[in-house]
Amino acid sequence: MNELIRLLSYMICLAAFLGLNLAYLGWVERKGAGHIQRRTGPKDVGPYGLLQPLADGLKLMSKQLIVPANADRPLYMCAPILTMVPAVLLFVAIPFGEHLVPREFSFGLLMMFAFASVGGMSILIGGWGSGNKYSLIAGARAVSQNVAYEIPMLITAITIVMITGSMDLNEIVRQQGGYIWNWNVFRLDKSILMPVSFLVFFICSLAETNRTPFDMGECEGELVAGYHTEYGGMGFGLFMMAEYANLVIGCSLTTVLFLGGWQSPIGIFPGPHWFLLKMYFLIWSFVWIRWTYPRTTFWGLLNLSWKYLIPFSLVNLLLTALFIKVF
Amino acid sequence: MSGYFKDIITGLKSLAVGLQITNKEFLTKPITLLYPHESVKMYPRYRGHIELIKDPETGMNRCICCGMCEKGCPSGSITVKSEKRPGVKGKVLTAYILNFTTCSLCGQCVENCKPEAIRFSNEYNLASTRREDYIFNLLEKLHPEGIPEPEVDPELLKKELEKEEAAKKAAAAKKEAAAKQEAVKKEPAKEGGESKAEEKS
Amino acid sequence: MLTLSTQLNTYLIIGAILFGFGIFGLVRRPSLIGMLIAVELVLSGASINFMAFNHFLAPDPTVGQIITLFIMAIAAAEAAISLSIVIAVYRNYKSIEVEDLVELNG
Amino acid sequence: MSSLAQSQLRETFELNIGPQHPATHGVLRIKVVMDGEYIDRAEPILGYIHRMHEKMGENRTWNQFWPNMGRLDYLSAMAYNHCYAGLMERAAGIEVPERAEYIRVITAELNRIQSHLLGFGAYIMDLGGFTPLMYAMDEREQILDLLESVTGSRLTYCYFRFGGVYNDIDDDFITGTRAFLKRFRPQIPMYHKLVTGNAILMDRLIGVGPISADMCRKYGATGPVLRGSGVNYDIRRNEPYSVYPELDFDIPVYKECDSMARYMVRMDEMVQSCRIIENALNKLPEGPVMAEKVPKALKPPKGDYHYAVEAARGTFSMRTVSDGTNTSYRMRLRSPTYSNVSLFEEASRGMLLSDALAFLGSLDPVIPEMDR
Amino acid sequence: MNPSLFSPEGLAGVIFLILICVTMIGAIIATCTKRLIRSVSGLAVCFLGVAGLYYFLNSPFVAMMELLIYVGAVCVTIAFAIMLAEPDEAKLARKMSGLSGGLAVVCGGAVSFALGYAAVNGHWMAPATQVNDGSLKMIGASLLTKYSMVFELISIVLLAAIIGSVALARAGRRGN
Amino acid sequence: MGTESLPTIESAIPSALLQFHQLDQLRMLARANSLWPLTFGLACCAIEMLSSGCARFDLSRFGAEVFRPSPRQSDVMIVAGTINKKMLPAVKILYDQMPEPKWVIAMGNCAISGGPFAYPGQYNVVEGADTFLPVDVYIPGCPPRPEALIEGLLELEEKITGNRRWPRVKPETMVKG
Amino acid sequence: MDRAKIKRELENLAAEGLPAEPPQEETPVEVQTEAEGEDKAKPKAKKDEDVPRKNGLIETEYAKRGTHLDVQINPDQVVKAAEILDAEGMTLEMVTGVDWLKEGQLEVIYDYSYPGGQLFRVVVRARLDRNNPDIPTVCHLYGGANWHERETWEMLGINFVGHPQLEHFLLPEDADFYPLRKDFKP
Repeated sequence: MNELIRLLSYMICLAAFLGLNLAYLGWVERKGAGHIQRRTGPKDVGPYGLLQPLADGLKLMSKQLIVPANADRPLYMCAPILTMVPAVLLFVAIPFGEHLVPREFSFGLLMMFAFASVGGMSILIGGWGSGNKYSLIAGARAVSQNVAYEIPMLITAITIVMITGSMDLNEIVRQQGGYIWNWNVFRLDKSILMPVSFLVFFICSLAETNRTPFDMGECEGELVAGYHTEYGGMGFGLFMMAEYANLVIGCSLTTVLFLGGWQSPIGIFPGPHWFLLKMYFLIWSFVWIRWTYPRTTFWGLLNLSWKYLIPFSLVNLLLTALFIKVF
Repeated sequence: MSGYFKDIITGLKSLAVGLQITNKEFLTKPITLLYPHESVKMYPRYRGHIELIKDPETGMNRCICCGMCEKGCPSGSITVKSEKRPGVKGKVLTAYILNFTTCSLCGQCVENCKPEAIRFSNEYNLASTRREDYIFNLLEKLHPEGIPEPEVDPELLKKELEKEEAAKKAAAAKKEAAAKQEAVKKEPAKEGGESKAEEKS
Repeated sequence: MLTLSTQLNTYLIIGAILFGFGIFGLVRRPSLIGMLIAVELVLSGASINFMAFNHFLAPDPTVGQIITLFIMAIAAAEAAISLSIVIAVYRNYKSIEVEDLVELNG
Repeated sequence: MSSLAQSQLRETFELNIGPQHPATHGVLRIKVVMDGEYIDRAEPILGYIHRMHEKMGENRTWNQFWPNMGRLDYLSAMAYNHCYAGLMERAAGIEVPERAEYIRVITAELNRIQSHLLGFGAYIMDLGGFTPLMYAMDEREQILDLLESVTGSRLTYCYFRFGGVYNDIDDDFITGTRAFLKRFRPQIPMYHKLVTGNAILMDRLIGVGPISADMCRKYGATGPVLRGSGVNYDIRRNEPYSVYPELDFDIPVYKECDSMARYMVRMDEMVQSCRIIENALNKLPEGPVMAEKVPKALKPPKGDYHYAVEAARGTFSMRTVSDGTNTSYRMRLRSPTYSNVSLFEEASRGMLLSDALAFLGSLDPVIPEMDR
Repeated sequence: MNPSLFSPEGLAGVIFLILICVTMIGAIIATCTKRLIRSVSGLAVCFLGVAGLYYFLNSPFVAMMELLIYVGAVCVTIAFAIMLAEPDEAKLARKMSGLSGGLAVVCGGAVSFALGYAAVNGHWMAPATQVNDGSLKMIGASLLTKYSMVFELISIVLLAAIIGSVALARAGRRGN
Repeated sequence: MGTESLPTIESAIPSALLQFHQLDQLRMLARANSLWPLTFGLACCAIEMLSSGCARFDLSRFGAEVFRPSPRQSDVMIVAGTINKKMLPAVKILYDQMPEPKWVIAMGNCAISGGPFAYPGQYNVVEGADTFLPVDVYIPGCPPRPEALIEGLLELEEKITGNRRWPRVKPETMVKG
Repeated sequence: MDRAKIKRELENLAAEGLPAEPPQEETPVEVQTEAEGEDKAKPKAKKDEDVPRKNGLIETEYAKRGTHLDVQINPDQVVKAAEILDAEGMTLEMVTGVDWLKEGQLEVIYDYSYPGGQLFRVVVRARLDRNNPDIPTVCHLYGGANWHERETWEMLGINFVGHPQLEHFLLPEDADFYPLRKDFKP
């Protein structure tokens, strides 16, 4: 029974954390974009525009729901929810602190990838269900991009698994304890390519979350608004929230795998604050990148994956194996 | 192979440079002008919709109702209504209607205005929920508290009255002359003659 | 009812039903892709059986899992191959209906 | 294989881009027949903003046609003003005072910078980067402030008149322009650092949308499109009008023929425009800004007249047929984008959709000017 | 015998029931809908349920792999196939005659009944002696020792599949 | 519709319990502060619309910078430019595709009345967006300054919520000195 | 680009297109140099009567009229003229038309210019019967002519024979009027 109460309280906390994140990451993005672009961003709705997400949320909820005439109704209705579910589910496995993890899974890492791929399927369904050519193309693009970048991402993750010998996220973090050079990014003793490997993983998570410069799924220039072109109101809101949820998860995963999770860089005071600090720094860098670069093309994206990321991650895998065997 | 790595390095470097620039901009202060709270002053030449100029001496408009603005306007946005008042020199402007919704702010009217009676206003932030709000009567806009009556020049009035008298006499004489010919001519012709006389006065 | 998860028969029956659905779809579906979907159902029905026996009866608890993984690999390979077949067939015949493919014979 | 296999091999589908689509800079519609991700045929469909400018030329007096010149290519309205002024001055034989010509050149070149800035920003926005647009628009606002202080409008200028300009420039404008040039010059290297050198952008632009010089000739393409194909043709130099022959500037020409070349031509033209403005400001003579004895109701002699200027997007020329009255008998406007975009259909064949849109952006179309 | 509904075991039982429902509903959608894209969605749902069943069988690794491979790869692949080929759904629906439907019901019913009968009436051997601890270690060890042949076979099959599918797709393109 | 005969929910429940009015106001306030415009530029005014989204004027301060390219996700359609007869059906479709509640702002003289292009005997210009759309706010000018567009948005907010939160600006002219 | 050659060839072309009747007082070739620009009024005075201009070549002064050569030829010769100019590397800037209602004619105007270093502009005109406005297309030579011709067809109703796609372009698809014709009333 205690276990149940613990789980329940975790769920409530997670929901609050998640809700705040999903709402205010949008605000961070708009505000950040504003300041990067020499303007102020949301400002007049509440102090510093802090009530902006609430206004947006309320408005989206009170919008009329239109199902386009040539949409596949059940699929159209299901897709936003299906996108949201795995994204939210994955929060269960993320270790925010040593003891602050809802459920320790011995296959946490694998679970991340498994549920992420479910999210891809729902984007496809949404794109198809809209009954719009743009959505269909964008959905197909988004998913094939996800599939393409899963390869280097998985390989890089496997490197980490080889180093730590575990798929348990908390265990992976635990092994990076001590000082900053124990973090996996700087584990040059395991493979000299580790920083590069971090970069590869970072780029992959950019692509997996469909962020600029890899936002093939919703590239405005070509495909109007991508796979959610036909979604209005809360359907669209859910897609946006799922995007931010995926963003948080991607950054958390990068933090856990490479930046030592809740471990502190100076060896003392490990705790969730470190985790959040690192995660939000990564999220900020996502925002920063989004408002700096133009978008690649679909072929540029596949090129990058096949020409650079996959070779690098493979070489890194081999090197790591070699290092572990030799030393 | 070296080209491969060179590509990567130059590419990453270019990306880093971009990040640097945006970071610098992020840290500088935004240039946004917080419009409803603060605002810029318009340049003297700013072209808002046109308005009549209040003559500082007389407190009236300077329009002589020549209709040049009306004629010159490419899209026919201006309607000048005027009438002749007894004892006032020239015509008196009764309404200067500008349909701002068709105006293109080209300045033909201002340019064509000989007495410099109109100019561009500085109204730059018009917005309303009604379309009719933009059919301005510039005269009313000039005198929001009520259109003042033009001053009556007593001498001119006297002269005009005399003239009118003379005209009436002439008309009466004509009438008599016409009455003589009544046998020949018919009624409508007379009426037409009368209306012509009225128009002339 | 709540202890169903601890009984072998539950799993076996689920597997059987899935298998049955697979066969049903296989017969009923007129198109290649529909048949492919049915085949996936058949395979997963079989996998469930393997896993169930593995859990409840097998002396070596890994054998069933390995066979299931093997089936998964087969299924993935099968899906990839059939995707390319479908594309190739569709390119050439503008149809993926089984009846229209009789021309493959000659 | 049976004979069935040979027929209907290609699988195409139709995509309708526009008339409201972010990539088409307005209301251009492109009917695209796609073969997978490749374009089989991309046919631009115009007319969604056709505003009867040519018909209006026949209905309005010469003077009343002025506002239309600001609304054709609203981004380089000054050049269009210039063309109309030049045309009617040629037709009616009006001599323009030199100061007025200098003012025309200064404002037109400021306008050109403004247009290229927006073109640059909007182009990068097409390619997915929003921030450069904001920076470019910031600089553009400075220019708009300057021009607004002289002309009174921000965009659709109606500043030139037959025989001169509407009103003189003042010292504030001159100092303001100098200050702007000083501020703007270092911005261009910054754009190059932020945008041009960016690996992603180079990947998207280099080698995309090649147009040969001969193709430009066949389609009558002009402006940065032609100069990006290695042809050194600029009306300001080849067919000198106004006081351009007295000013010191270069014509940027790139031989690569791709989108990057066209983009670079625009960027370099901004630098050259800065040079022209500085030069013109230095040479600015004193004197009147309106010719004397310009009749209010212009009645040019019978005949047809032609005048061409270099607008921001290429050669803008007007041909008018006068029958000696105070309205035009026929007013023909030759807009540069019309010809530039007409080669899109042929050039985009076999391109990827994303490349084609990058290519379309590099033509820098302004739709109302195409549709007229 | 029966655990209370609110004990962890009871909740687990409820979840198990839900999973069975999910699997069955998924299977029904997968086989009975007319539009193929819906049946793929159904297939994905069905696999979600099956993955849950695997989890109950104390093999989370296989469950995760089920999600990763079946939902993330196989279903997506099939969906792509549907998108590329776009079968004429209305035509398909018309073609499904009552005869083949009946035949299908008979076939499917017979097979599942036979299997189910065998399952219920089968005299299965004694319970397993060795307990599955659900860790990856055992699988990994046996995959690389006892069943290394299987491991090799998987890799060969996958390699063959990659080469084969590329070749097939290429061959189709050459037709142009 | 027979609503008079049936007791409404409001009347059935004590009004102190359910403050529908206030809820409604909150909803309206949210809507007014999150007006997402449709990316829909037609002509000259579109450039001013773009300008007003940019650094100097910055629509994002009012939460209105989220220019959505898809009508399904936008709340307000800013008709910025001339509508002609060929474009008319497209504008109609776009408007119909927007989910309720939706608003229309006619920006610029062309959108209000056809502007300088509407002369007697013209053949191609639709004389005003309000001939076929329910226009909520008119912003005159050719083109209007970005401030006017902001003013228009504030006007729309006032229309939605019923009161104005922002000060009104009186135009001033720069005095040269 | 050879100016003299172009002039010669166009002259020949215009002369070919002249009707067989004996030449009238005004010679088909009028050469005006800059010095003679003053008395341009004289030949124009003749044209003031509503007599359609005869085929022929006029060398106009650029500073006054904006073109160098102004040649009027028969409608069936425009392709030949385009060939001549194409061979010399000229570009077709625009195609347009004028409706001469009083004379019952439609005029098609081709504006050519030289995109190289030298300044050279040529106008080729052809007059058509208003009731039967057919003229061959030059699309196959100049791709850019496609849109210009299509627009001219749409606006003035000039039928370009052989044009690949004479459909509505700027106007709505159901438009059944030619707005730039002088007798157009909406």
